[in-house]
Amino acid sequence: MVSYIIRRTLMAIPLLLGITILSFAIIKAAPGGPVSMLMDPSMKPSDREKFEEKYGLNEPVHIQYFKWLGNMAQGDFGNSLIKRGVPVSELIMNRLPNTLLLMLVSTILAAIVAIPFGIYSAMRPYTKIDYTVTVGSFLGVATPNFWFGLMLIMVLSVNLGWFPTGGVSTLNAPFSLWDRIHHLILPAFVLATADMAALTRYTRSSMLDVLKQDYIRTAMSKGFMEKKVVLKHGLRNGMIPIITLFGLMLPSFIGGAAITEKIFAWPGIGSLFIDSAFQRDYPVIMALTVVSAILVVVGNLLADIMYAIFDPRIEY
Amino acid sequence: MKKSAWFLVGLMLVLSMFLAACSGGGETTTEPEEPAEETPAAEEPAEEPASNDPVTGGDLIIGSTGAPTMFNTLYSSDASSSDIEGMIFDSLMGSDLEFNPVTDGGLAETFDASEDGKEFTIKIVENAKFHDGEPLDADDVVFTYNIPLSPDYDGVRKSYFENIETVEKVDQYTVKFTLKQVDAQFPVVSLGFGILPEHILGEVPVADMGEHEFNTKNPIGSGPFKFEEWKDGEYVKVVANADYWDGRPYLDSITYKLVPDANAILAQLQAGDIDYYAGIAQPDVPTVESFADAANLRLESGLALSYTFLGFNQRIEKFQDKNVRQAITHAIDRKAIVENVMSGLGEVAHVPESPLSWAYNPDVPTFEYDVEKAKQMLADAGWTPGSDGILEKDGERFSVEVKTNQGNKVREDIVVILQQQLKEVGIEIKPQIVEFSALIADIDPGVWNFEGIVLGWSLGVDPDPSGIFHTKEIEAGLNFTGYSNPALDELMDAQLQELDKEKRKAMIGEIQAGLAEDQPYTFLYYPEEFRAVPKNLEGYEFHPKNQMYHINKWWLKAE
Amino acid sequence: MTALLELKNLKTHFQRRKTTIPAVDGVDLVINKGETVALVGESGSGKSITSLSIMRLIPSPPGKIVDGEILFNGNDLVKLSDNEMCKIRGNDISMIFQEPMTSLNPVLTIGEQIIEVLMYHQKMSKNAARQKAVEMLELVGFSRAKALIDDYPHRLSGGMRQRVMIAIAMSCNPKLLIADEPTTALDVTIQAQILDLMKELSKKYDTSILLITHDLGVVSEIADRVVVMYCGQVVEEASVDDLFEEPLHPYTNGLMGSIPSLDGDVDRLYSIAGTVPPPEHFPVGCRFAPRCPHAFDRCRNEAPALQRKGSRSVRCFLHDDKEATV
Amino acid sequence: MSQSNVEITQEDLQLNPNLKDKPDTLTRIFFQKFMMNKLAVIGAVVLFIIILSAVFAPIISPYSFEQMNLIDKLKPPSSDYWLGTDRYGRDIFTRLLFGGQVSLLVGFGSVLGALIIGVSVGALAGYYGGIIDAILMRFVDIVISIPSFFLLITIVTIFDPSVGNLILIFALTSWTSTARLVRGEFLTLRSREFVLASKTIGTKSYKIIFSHILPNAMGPIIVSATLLVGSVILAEAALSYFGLGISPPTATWGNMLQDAQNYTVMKTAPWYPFFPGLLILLTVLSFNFIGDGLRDALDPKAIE
Amino acid sequence: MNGTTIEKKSLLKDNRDSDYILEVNDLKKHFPIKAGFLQKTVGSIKAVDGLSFKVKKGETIGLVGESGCGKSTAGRTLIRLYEPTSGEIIFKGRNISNIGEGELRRSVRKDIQMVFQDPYASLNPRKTLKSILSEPMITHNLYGSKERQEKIQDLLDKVGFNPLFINRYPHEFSGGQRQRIGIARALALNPDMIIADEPVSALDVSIQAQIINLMEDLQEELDLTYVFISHDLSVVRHISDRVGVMYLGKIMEFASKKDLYEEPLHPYTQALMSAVPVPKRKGAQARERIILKGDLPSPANPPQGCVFHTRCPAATPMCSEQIPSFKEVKKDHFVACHLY
Repeated sequence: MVSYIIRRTLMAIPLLLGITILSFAIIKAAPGGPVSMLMDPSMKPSDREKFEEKYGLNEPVHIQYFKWLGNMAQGDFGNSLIKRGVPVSELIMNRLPNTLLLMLVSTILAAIVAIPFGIYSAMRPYTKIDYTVTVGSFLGVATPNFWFGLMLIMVLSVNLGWFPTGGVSTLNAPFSLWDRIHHLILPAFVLATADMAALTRYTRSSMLDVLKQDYIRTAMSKGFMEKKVVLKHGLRNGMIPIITLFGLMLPSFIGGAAITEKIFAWPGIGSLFIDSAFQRDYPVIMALTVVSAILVVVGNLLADIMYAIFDPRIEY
Repeated sequence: MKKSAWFLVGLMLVLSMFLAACSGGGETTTEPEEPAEETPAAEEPAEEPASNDPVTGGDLIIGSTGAPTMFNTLYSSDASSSDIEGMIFDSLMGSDLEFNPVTDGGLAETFDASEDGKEFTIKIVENAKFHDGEPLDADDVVFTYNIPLSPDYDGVRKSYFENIETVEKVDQYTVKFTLKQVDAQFPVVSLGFGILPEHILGEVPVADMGEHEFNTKNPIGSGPFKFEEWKDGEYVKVVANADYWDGRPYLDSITYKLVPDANAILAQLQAGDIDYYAGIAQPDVPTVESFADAANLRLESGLALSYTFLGFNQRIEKFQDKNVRQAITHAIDRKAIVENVMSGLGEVAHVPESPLSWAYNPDVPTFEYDVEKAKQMLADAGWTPGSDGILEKDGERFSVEVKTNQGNKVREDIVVILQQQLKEVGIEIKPQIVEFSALIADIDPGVWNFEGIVLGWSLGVDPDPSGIFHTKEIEAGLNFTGYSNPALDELMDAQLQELDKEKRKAMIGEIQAGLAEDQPYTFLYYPEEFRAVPKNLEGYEFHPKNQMYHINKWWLKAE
Repeated sequence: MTALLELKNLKTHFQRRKTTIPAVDGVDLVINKGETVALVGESGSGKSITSLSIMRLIPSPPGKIVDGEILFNGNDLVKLSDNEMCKIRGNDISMIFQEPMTSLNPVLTIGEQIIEVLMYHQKMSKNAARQKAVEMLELVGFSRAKALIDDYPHRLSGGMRQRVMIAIAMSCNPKLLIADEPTTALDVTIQAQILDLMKELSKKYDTSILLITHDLGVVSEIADRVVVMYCGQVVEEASVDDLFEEPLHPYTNGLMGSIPSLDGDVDRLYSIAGTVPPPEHFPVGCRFAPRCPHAFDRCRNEAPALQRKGSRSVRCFLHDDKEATV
Repeated sequence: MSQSNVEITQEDLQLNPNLKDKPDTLTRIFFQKFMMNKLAVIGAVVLFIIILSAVFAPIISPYSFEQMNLIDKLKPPSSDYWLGTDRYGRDIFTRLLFGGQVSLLVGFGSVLGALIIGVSVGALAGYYGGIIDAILMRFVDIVISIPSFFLLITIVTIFDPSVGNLILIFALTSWTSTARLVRGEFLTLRSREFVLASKTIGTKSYKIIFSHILPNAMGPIIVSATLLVGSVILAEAALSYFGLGISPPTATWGNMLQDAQNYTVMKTAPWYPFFPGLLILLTVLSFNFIGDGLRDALDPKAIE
Repeated sequence: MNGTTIEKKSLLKDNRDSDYILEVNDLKKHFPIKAGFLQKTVGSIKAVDGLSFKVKKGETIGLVGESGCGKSTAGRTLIRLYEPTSGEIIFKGRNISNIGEGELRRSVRKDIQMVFQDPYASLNPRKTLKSILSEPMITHNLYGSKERQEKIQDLLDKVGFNPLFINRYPHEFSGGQRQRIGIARALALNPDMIIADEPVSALDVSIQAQIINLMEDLQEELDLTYVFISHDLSVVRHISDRVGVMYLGKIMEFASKKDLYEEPLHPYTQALMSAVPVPKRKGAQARERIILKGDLPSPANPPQGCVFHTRCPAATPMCSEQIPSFKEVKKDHFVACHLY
């Protein structure tokens, strides 16, 4: 297993290279630059050049890339061009936990709701309950996040005062676990709606497949009640593709959360990316791309490992 | 009154532009702006004590859609940073509500200009201390001003110091600035920067100063508030400096809260999670008014020191004709725009200067809304309606792509309304909403990739218009429309050398009239700005350029 | 001989859209204690549905037992509640299936899959069940049962898995083992092993077997009695010797003629014309009539009943007493 | 067909009774299965109405989509303005119809583009396998690994967000799942016996790809395309939230919703955000339902 | 290193006459096992590992063996659906084992056809019978459209299928009917030889007989040569003239039907035969069973020496060391076993 993980990690290197090359090219092709974002309009062209020179922005793109790559290989993502002097790694590390927390909670939330519904739907396909679950889950997909988020804030936070309007914790208040949870609920819920839907559908179809399998019939023939058969024999098999889905969802976390993070003033890396993209803060954009690519790789790897754990047929 | 970072707000470009703009906010902080100049009249502003005795205590949460970048006035260039820098740092000079540079807001105790206008001697207060307890003296001032003079300086503010020949220490509390040439703008433009502690940064090479962690981790100034914490993406917190030389500020702390979504910020305002917010978009004013009472807020308002315009790229042949430009202005119902886009909260503009300015000239040629006249003028210029109703001349359709920056709802709305209005006279407008960086790149010198553009200028306190309309600014400056009028160029050069305020006012008035006649832009309107403040906030004064004006005098009345 | 299981006029119908499909249409069947009965028929004859009906494992909807009785030790299984039926399944009646590769749960160890039955039906402790599971595995021929018990099914070949299935099925000493095509998916050499094992075990535990197969070779190896099904009905029933000696029903006859022999040569195989009709198109009269070389008018219009002929029965007008006298 | 001389004999009928029926064509089977899924049918009907009204927008709509009436700003639904007016006093109903044209065009156009790229890449990789497969799939991995939303934003800033560019951008960012899907289908289908049979006949590769494999892979492709249309419409709305969608005054549901996404509007004129939101919801919902229905109806197992 | 190779001469010695339509010499098909990012080959599955036999024109060669013995791979390699790893396939005097795809299409594809096992999978579900049957002719540009029409009718007639149904889709027919269509398609190009890969094993017994009879009739009528691959010893016995028994990619025994079935020499053949359950009449003497232990070893890692020695009841130490040669122990009766 260890050697498999090492091998997979090595295999990810060309992938990462490809991703960074492509991203670098795209980012550099975008018009504007940090200079135009940062600079005072009264600045002279010579002053701009000085800035660009300092950060190597006037060099040919491929040189810039290799320099960046060289630094990155040594674990140095450089400093932000906008928040000058702040290491990119620090910016990301400040926010990554927030995003991961939000993601984790929303995913768990989604799973807690979706998996039982999905299973139930699969046990009673084409019944009223199944249809209700189906409609409900698709509603989750079809509602634009930004609209839903603001509606919840307006109704639940502003009008009813049940939840805080945003942020990770109450300002100027001592740390309290409940306070953190209280702040998490709404954004996690908004984020979970779409995942919930996808997860319900996947669980349903996966379980539908599994419930048709011979070993389910075998288990039934042993005399177990349907519920036990579904939960003991069906679920573990049905979960295998779902686990893969979790792994694949991991990278979408950063991007998917951007809107929610913005609306709920949640300081995560999604909003950091959006800001950086608009500000052309190249080192931050690139670092986040690398982070997300690594998340992709890690996600796939995790999925595979989980797969191996859940499915004894897979061995590495 | 403490801070002079206020005029820096005006000087800021862009970063905050997107962020604030994205909020659908107004334009106060969202536009490129021009340097300003003012005579160094040291006028004592009236500082009336409030009728009730101020009480100490209370925390204020200020909302912002923009996030700060760093806290060092020599390097940062966005409004949010500036807001916070103003609380942490002291500058030499302050400002009053009429935009006069005054010693009162700053460390300067006296301010003396030499006869030839090239030397300034400033005596600073003797009891100023940095937050770490070290005294602030002339050495710190000299140190601070020598940073941008260094050839290693790579910050964004270099041009503000180019005219300084030397900065010298006269005695422990006196410094002397010597200029290369006479510059009416100097006290305004150059004396508003925060004084940095030499004992901390003295050993740091200037080349490394921009990235030094002092700027982001541990800024130490001498201002009324001490930096406490910056949580990226969440808030910046400052607490009262009990040892402040001008007396402890009344508020215990100020939390500058970052809420990137403008709608969310209104929700937070209503829910009471934010006490103070200055970026209310004009269309949202009635909404905020409606819940202000319940949320314990009141609205402070005043004209903003800015204007919004429709600019024409005068490298394009049809825009080189003054009559065409005037006709376009005739065809635009600016009142309707103010009424509908701004909820009526603004004034129609005719010149590139705010009515708030002492140099504002109300007596200029105006081009009122008159469709028929516009049609006539266009016809006179050779433009005749084509088969689809769009004007044509020599086979060219009168079709203009009008760009504006994405994220600013008001400007997007303006473009849409312009399209509708100009259709009346047979001009086709193709709106194009461009992401901000890309738009800035489009107006970069040498690029000039636009036909028409809707933007706003946030004005400096000095009324000098040459930064935007002088011919010499075409090549590398801010005159991106390529407007050129040699007669006005001369006037613009001359007024900068004129130290007599009245004479200068007359000259600038003449320039304004000329610009109004030439219509290099269609000047659209001056917006009115609204700020939501706690109902019980006392000591607040509306300063168009500085939302944190006199923040050390703010206090919360017990209810 | 006492009947262990008796099917009386069992009808299991399926509902597909608006049509009713009589997959099992009035089957009578008796299995005595200790007896091995083979249920033979081609695909679509309803033999598997019959076995699933006995287990009450018909997917419902769309399937439903609409009529008849399934008497097991005198109790009608059709009338039992789901709960009561659960106590019988895997305990008194157990079943093995055609596809050993897919019949075992891939994510559970072999041991777990045996142990769970023992713990559930026999209320054994985990340790005792494990002990018993090892014994069962040894019984079905695994020498390394102790190691194997913690292994997963995918490590085993098809033949070995079928042995595991048998171990599971036999672990509660069932009175009846239903084996649905247990060797069809296996190679001949493996099939021989499995058949031997089944014979041995049924003898040892006095377990009755209902063997479902389409392979007459297998039938002659193992069965005591044979029931031939066609189109959801029993067409012939006889002891294995009688049947191979003299098949009465033309279908049985045709089936036997269709199989190429391993010993002797025939120039040309006998073949039954046409195909098995799908249930929605069962003919009015004798369901085999359209394919039957001996069919006459009555066959096409009237459905024959299953008639006893001494120790055997047959559903054919050729052997109808009335007809014979004509 | 000229087999008038051939008839179904009585014997044929007796031996093969299923031939009696009028045969179920594939299309009929498909329809029957599809009709069984009630949600899918509802989705199809709703979508049909939406598409029709978008197509005939100029005929149906009472106003022109850019016609402003600044006096009638944010009016609630009335007989003059069936669904009320927006911030410029434009008729929301009219704009929804025209916005539908653009939103649907973007949806369908992008998906068509994504299909063309995805099917080509997937087919090549799946059919030829080996090194071609390895290279193409690594490329797909790369594109997938770049967070798509960031990719969108970055590309949108390079190109201007016009309808055409937006279609291009969505196509360029959403073909990867199709490519993977098609590759998977091709991998299975290329070793299916009917493909082998075709090879033994000597059929050329391109013909095998287009005439044998692709039609059989169409089911999953159509299903995924259907679902993709919905997600593109949503993505356009999300881009609009960042102000990167199609610029006004061209209406799309996305930019209408974004325009209405304003504290003031949501408080004072809640019908404005409601209607574009509802249409996005209905459309995406319909596409999902239809996709679900198609998944069942096009399942090849249903045919065999 | 391989017995079959050594004894090739003996197999080929009798006559290189023209009445052999197909000669297979030491044919191997190894599937690489690939792993890793660069898809490096880390091993191989020796699905077919040294196959040699000859087929006379008009005869039927049976290939029997249990699953995994490589018989289907052998069939597909013969017709070049798989590229042979090594060895020769001489068809009508010409080595077709390594000619290019274009050449193959022009000159060989028409002459060798294949019938597949699964009548459900071997017909494209989205094509009508007509287009399924006309595809071969269109591909090879045979006949005009009218003749094609007639030819299709003729084909259907040959396989006992009512031509009225040519516009219907495969799913409307039963397995037996589809297999007839599969045969008709194989006949469309008037091939000399048909490789039938388990053509009846997916069919019901009664249908199986129909198809076997049909194939025999067609062979007679059209002078076809069959390579008939099956796991069913009885069926192979019925239809074949000569039979090869395969085990782990190799032929263990090859002889005429009579010799092989009446006097099997190889222990594997003997065991195989004895394992088949046979419907027997009352009183028929019970045959003696040889029950083989264990399972088929993995073809990726076949046993040393004789590949069968792990399960062979008669194995000697030598068997695990030396590969037995494939020798003619009686006239036209070849065996690979150290016992002989």
